[in-house]
Formats: sequence, structure tokens, C-alpha cells
Amino acid sequence: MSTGWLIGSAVIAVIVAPLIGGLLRGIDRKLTAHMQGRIGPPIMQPFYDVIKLFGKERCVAGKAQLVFGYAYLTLIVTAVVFFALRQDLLVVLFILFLGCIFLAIGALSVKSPYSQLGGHRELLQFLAYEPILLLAVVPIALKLQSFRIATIFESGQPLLPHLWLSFIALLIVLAIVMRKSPFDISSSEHAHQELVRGLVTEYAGPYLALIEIAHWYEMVLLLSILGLFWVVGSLWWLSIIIALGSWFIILIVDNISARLTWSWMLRFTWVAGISLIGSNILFINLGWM
Amino acid sequence: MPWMFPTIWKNLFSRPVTRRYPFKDIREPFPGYRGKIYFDTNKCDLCGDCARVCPAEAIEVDSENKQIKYYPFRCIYCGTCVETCLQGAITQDEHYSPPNTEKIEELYKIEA
Amino acid sequence: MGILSTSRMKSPWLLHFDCGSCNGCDIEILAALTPLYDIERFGIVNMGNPKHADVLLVTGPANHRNYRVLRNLYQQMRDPKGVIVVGTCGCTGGVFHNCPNVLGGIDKVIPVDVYVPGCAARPEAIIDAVVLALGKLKAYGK
Amino acid sequence: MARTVIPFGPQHPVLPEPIQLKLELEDETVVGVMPIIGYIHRGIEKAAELNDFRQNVFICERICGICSFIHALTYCEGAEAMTSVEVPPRARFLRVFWSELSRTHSHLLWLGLLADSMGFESLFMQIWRAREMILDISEMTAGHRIIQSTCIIGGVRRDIDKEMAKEVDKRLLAFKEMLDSTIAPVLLRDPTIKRRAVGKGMLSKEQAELLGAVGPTSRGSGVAIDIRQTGYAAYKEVGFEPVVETAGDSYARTLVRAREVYQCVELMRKALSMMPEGEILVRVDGYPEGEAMSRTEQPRGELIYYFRGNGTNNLERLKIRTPTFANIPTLLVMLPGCEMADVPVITLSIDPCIACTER
Ligand code: SF4
Ligand code: SF4
Ligand code: SF4
Ligand code: SF4
Ligand code: SF4
Ligand code: SF4
Ligand code: SF4
Repeated sequence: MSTGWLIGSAVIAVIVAPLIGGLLRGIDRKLTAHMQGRIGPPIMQPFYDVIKLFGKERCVAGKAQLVFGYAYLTLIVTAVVFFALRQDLLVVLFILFLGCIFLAIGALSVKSPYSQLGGHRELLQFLAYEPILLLAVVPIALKLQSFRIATIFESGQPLLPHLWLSFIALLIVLAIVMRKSPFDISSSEHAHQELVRGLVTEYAGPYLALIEIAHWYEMVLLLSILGLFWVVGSLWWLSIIIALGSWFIILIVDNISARLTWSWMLRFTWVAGISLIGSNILFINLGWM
Repeated sequence: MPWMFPTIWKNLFSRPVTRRYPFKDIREPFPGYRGKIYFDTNKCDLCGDCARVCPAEAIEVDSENKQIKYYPFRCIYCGTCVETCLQGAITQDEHYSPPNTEKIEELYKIEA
Repeated sequence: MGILSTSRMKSPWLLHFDCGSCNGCDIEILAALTPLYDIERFGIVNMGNPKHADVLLVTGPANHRNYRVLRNLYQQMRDPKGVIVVGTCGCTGGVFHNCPNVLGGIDKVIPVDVYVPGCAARPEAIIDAVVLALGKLKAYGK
Repeated sequence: MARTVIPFGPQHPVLPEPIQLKLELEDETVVGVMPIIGYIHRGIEKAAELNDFRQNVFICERICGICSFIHALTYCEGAEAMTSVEVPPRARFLRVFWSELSRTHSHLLWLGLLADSMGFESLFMQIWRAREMILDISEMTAGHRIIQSTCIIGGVRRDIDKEMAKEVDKRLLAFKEMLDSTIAPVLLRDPTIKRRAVGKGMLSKEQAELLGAVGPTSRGSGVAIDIRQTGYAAYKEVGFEPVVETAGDSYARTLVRAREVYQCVELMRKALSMMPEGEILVRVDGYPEGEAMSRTEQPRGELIYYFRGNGTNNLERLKIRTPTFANIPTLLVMLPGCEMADVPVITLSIDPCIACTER
């Protein structure tokens, strides 16, 4: 594929990803409302929220936090660009991790105890899902002998039949990244939590909007990684269906479970994630998958 | 977890139960709802009983100037005044008193 | 109407503060969030954080202890912001008008935009009040 | 992480009411709790001395909007004792009906808040949806969703005729059906709820007795005390068995309340069907004289009013002791040693109600 084409797609990705992310958030809220027997907000709601936040008066708790907030957004966008350029999957993930760490440090850099605890929890949460996310791409490499996304596109055969165990592990990660029950420990979507959206308590107005947009990027990126499990030339729409299907499953789980505590989450993600991926790797090596 | 599933699945595919106030599906209050208070200026004889029993001091009877001042933003809509008035001059509507950007008061000129 | 003011109208985030009420109006506010009234239809979310909120919903009369908390919360909120007082006792003191520890209506402490009478105010009245308060958010900056 | 002090409240979405808990944390473990109160104090006891004793009913009923009827009932029982008024039997049964209606909506409200504090939003929504059915009954019978305002000294202000009783019965059955089909199975079986509540906030029977816990908090620890057993209003005639669980954790307290909702529905239906014909209100002549006490069972436990009158329009003293006041000390046993994430669930499990504790 030509370089020009790739760069073009990167530009499109940067523009379109937040639109898709916001739209998905809107549909998410609508569907959740329907599951609860309510009507719910309009689908465009997340965009209204973000635009309104841009129009709010500015206020910062600390300059440092702002810098970290911007770093978070920039890094996530960079990760999306790298993904669109079909670079190494490991590079994409590491940039993503770095971004998330900046978000947590931003929260830790202000004095408010809620923000502190929220940042602390974010790091714990990070500890829970990042290893799984990293490990989950190992089987891909084992299968294709490369971490490059381009290779996955070129391979011409779907990964899912071989890697469905890792795929399930990635679903857990997705739930954590989307901050959904039972894993919404650091910043619940519906503020009714002991930390009052701990992580972002001190971000307000336009800055909160930037964080929100970064979340949209992050979610779309993860969904795209899930979509990678089924890229076969002409059946590209199947990968979209897979990504959206996973997203829908997370929504359902969110609505049928209570939030759990971080200690449980850590145990669960590690045990479930590592055993799923481990057996996946084992099966590949045994030639069963 | 699985025990919540049937409910949300059913909800997902049925019409939401939301009353779409203020657009449609507005449910009228039940008969006898304790709503807004009205005075009948023809019946009142300015005896002042209603002002005495009102627990929120929402009524002021001014017998000199022959008027009643009623404060809807003080009234707790208990209905005691309605029960007390011997002349039957006070009625309680079934609709709630509407919100406002300022605390209006109502002045009734008594004719009798 | 610009896109910004449309968005303001469509996304009022609430902060609820119980300023010494009897819970009657508080539970009606909560009830307004639940399926039968579902004020999330209007993009309203109950935020627990004054820095994120646009509309402050106060219930109950201010008293000598909590008025400082109330003032703090109000000052922490970012412009544009609105204040709705829900319930008679927050409007004027209502049935608590002669209680010794009660200062009176919320408007003795912070500026109030909309008053909702009723003891307790119905969820319908709360919805009406939010619609009224949106008028102020809409006019902001003009 | 070093020791941090987190101010929990006075404005916090998990606690709808303003109380501040200063939580001392080591990492995420709570090592100390200091409740700071007074945000909601209005001085109602003093106001009750300033007002006419008949007007006090309306103030007492607004000590709190959740079990507002029971406050009015307790006040009226005491005032009736002081003025030697005999309440007609029909009124006593109607009082049982509205008491239980308050209890039902209060317990549902609490179950919803519990689900919400666990981040189980859809369950919260379902419970509150069911609660609207109870509020509709309240609006139909009493003319208001929250503050029933039907109890006054000498009886009740509204009657429930045959036709309305039938309609109420129909609605109660529909409500029970909804409980059975959507809410009870989740509360009883859901593993995530159990994980958050079982074994959290332990209170042994001995501790409950020692600290003087009341209501569901004590009944969840196996102490079978329910003031309704004293037979005030018409509880003697209606008859019931207190609901008791023995585990003593947050989950046991949840179960007590969930089972009491069923009990309330039964009591309401019984009260309506056993209600005799006749007067509902008698005239009150005379003024409160001497002393009186009245005790009732609120959704949260025992409520005590003490009265002293001097034969005038105004009471000389009105003293209220509320269930939460008796239950707060149990928090000091339950909270230390728990995780920060469990604080809302445990705090909620005693159903703290500040409005009437501080009055
Ligand atoms: S309204 Fe009735 S009670 Fe009040 S002053 Fe007039 S006649 Fe008397
Ligand atoms: S309804 Fe109650 S509060 Fe309102 S004016 Fe009448 S007596 Fe006073
Ligand atoms: S207005 Fe009435 S119901 Fe509302 S908080 Fe005040 S006393 Fe309670
Ligand atoms: S009881 Fe309340 S109002 Fe009365 S003196 Fe004490 S603090 Fe003041
Ligand atoms: S009421 Fe006061 S003085 Fe009496 S026993 Fe209790 S604590 Fe002691
Ligand atoms: S126990 Fe709670 S619900 Fe009942 S009156 Fe007191 S504050 Fe209100
Ligand atoms: S009785 Fe106790 S709590 Fe009350 S004022 Fe005296 S010392 Fe304080």
C-alpha cells in the first residue's frame, strides 16, 4: 500500500475516531437507558456535553495537571496515528500505556484527596489490564511471526478462530477501559461512587472536555484492536461487527452487575486474563489452534 | 448477574415506561391531590381563622383593608385552611403550584 | 442560536445539595432521575462534583451551619451556572420558618434563579423548573 | 501511601443527606471514622414549643419526608394520650395502612440506594420504578406522593372507601408481582451483590445489644425487637411476626428490609380488609397536660417522642429520639478495617437518616 494512502488514512483516523467514539458513547447511553426502561438522552448527547464544556469558564487546580492532561490526549492521538499507519502493535500499546500513566500522574499531582485516591486507583486499574493487553498480542505474534499491524492485514486469514481465548481476555480489558461495571473503580460513569469521579475531579470545563475526547480515542483504538481479529480482505465489515458485538456485550454486563472492589478486580483480571492467554499460547504451540 | 438479564433484555425491546412530561403521556394527578390554594372573594368574611391555623404562616388576613395576602412560596399545601374555613371560601386545586423565577404573592380583595 | 448555546441547553449537569431539608424534596429529585420521569432525556446528569455542574439544585432551608458549605459549593461552580431551589422550605423557610436554627430561604445566602413551590415538589414541577433555568444558561454571554 | 484523611460529605452523591464522615485511610483501609454532624439541624424541638400543638403535626411530619407519616403518627399518639382522646378504630387501621405504605416506600428507596452505591444502576432503576407504584397509591389515598399528611390529632383526615380499597389491593398485587419477577431474584441471588455485602460490616448480636442498635440493624444481627409488637395503632389486631436474620452483616440487613417489604404489603392488605366501618376523626377539646411518651417502629427502628404539657396551647417540651441516633455508634464498630470501596455500602446498611437525627 502506498505511503500517501497510509498517511491519508491516518489523518482520517484522527478526525473520525473521536466522532465514532462520541457516537458510540451516545448510543451506549441510549441503550443503557432503554435497558433500564427509560428513554435516555439523545444520541448526540456526548457532543453537546463536550461543546458545552468548552464554553465553560476555565479553572485549573494546577498547571502540572494540565500538562499531564494534554500529554495524555497527545499520546493517545499518537497511538491512533501509529495504528492507522499500520505500525508495530507493541509500539501502539506502549504509547497508549504512557498516555494512561500521564492521566494518573495528572490526578496524583493535585492535592485533593479524591483526586489522589482516584489517581492511585487508576494506577491499580492500569496494573490490572495493561499486562493482559500486552500479553494478548503475544499470541498474534506467535501466529504471524510479527507484531506489525500491516502483517495482520496482509496475512489474509482471520485470527479469531485461533485466538478466541485471547479475544475474551481483551473483552475484559475493554470493560475496564470503558469504565464499566464491574470494573468502574477509578471514575465511574455515573458519579454515584465513593470517589465522585475521582480521577477527573479536578479537571473542569474545557479540560474535562479534552479528557473526554481522549477517552473516545482510547475506546475506538481498543475496539479497532478487537476488530483486528478478523481482517480478511473482502470481509472487512465482519471486523466492524466483531468490534461492535464486543462493545454490546460489555454494555449488557455493565447493566447486570454491581461494581466490585479493586482488589477483586486485580485478582480476577490477572487470573482470568493470564490463564486465558496462557492456554491460548499453549494451544498454538501444541498446534491445536 | 444472570438474574438481572431477563429484565434488561425485556426492557431493551419494549417501550420505555417514562412519562414523557412535558410533551405527552402527561399523567393527571389523582383526584384529591393537594395542589394550589384559591380563595373565593365572595364568600370570605375575613374572620382570620385560616391565617391562625396555617402552620407555615402563608396567609395574611388584613381585615382593615379588606384583603387577603396569600404566599404560594410559603404554603406547604397541607389543606388545613380549606378544612378550617367555615364559609367554604378556600378551595384546593388538584394541580401543583408552578415554579417561578421570583417569589410571587397573591392579593385577594374581599368584596363583602 | 449558536451551537454553544444549543449545547448549553441540551446538557445541564446538576449538582444536588441537601441544605437541611426533610428529604421529601430530595427523594423527588432522585425520583425524577428514575425511569418514570427520566430527566436524562434532557441531557441532565446528576454530577457529584461542583466543578463539573451547571445547575445547583438546593433543597431545604439554609441554617447557621450549612450556609457556608452552600456558599462554597456555589463559588466552586464555574460559569455559566444556575440555581434552582426545590421545595417550599428552601424558597422561604416554609413550615420551618420559625425554627431557631433556620436562616430562611436559600436566597439569603446565594442568588437563586428559579423557585419551586410545593412540599414536597413533584417531579413534574422539578422538570418545569429546569426548563426555566435553562433560559438563564441560554442567555449567558449575550 | 501514608495516612490520608478523606472528608466524605457533607455534599456527596452517595449520601444524599449532609453528614460529614472524616475517614482516616491507610492505603485504602479505613482506620478511623469521625462523623461530623449538624448540617441539617433546624431546631424543630424548639419550634414545637413555639407553635400551637395542633400545628406541630405538620412540622413533625416534615422532620423527614421519608417516614413522614410515622412521625405524624408518633406525635399524634402522644398528643392524644395527653388530651385523653380515644381514636376511632377505623382511623387506627388506616394509620396502620399509611405507616406500612411509608415503610414500603422507605425500604424500596433504601434498596435502590444500596444498589446505586454498588454501581448497580439498572437495579436501582428497577427498584425505583417499582417504588413509583407505591407512590401512586400514596397519591391516590392521601393526596400527595411523599408527605401523606393524613394523620392529625384525633384520627385521620382522609378515608379509604370500598372502591378505592379494591383499587389499592389491585395495585399492591401488581407491585408484589413486579417484586417477585424482577427485583427479589436479583437481590437474593446476584453474586456481585453478595460479594459486596456478605461479611461486610459485621455486627454481632452482643454488639448490637450493647450498642443499643434498633430496627433492621438489630434485626439483621438476630435481635428480634420490633416496636410494632407493642400493638400501637391497630398492630395488635392486625398481628405480625418481626423479620429476623442472624448473619449480622450488610447483606443480612439488606435481606431484613427486602423481606419486610413483603411483610408490609401483607399488613397493608390485612389492614384494609379488617378495617371496621365508622368514624375516622373525633374532636379534640382540651389542651395537653402532664407528660407522655410514645414509641413507634420506623423503617429504621424505634422512634420515641417525649412530651410535657402545661395545659396551654403550646407544649412545654417535645423531645424526639430517632433510630439513626441509636444506630450511628454501630458504624464505629463496622467501619474500621474495611476498604474505602466498602464505606458507602456499610454506611448505607444502617440506613442513616440525618434529617430526623438532627431535626
Ligand atoms: S378564607 Fe375563610 S377562614 Fe380565611 S378569613 Fe376568609 S372566611 Fe375566614
Ligand atoms: S394549605 Fe396549609 S400551608 Fe397552605 S395556606 Fe393552607 S394552611 Fe397554610
Ligand atoms: S419543601 Fe417540604 S418536603 Fe420539601 S424539603 Fe422542605 S419540608 Fe421537606
Ligand atoms: S437545639 Fe438547635 S436551635 Fe435550639 S439552641 Fe440548640 S442548636 Fe440552637
Ligand atoms: S437520656 Fe441522657 S441523661 Fe438520660 S440516660 Fe440517656 S444519656 Fe443519660
Ligand atoms: S428515620 Fe430517616 S426516613 Fe425516617 S424520619 Fe428519620 S430521617 Fe426520615
Ligand atoms: S446534652 Fe450532650 S449533646 Fe446535648 S448539648 Fe448537652 S452535652 Fe451536648
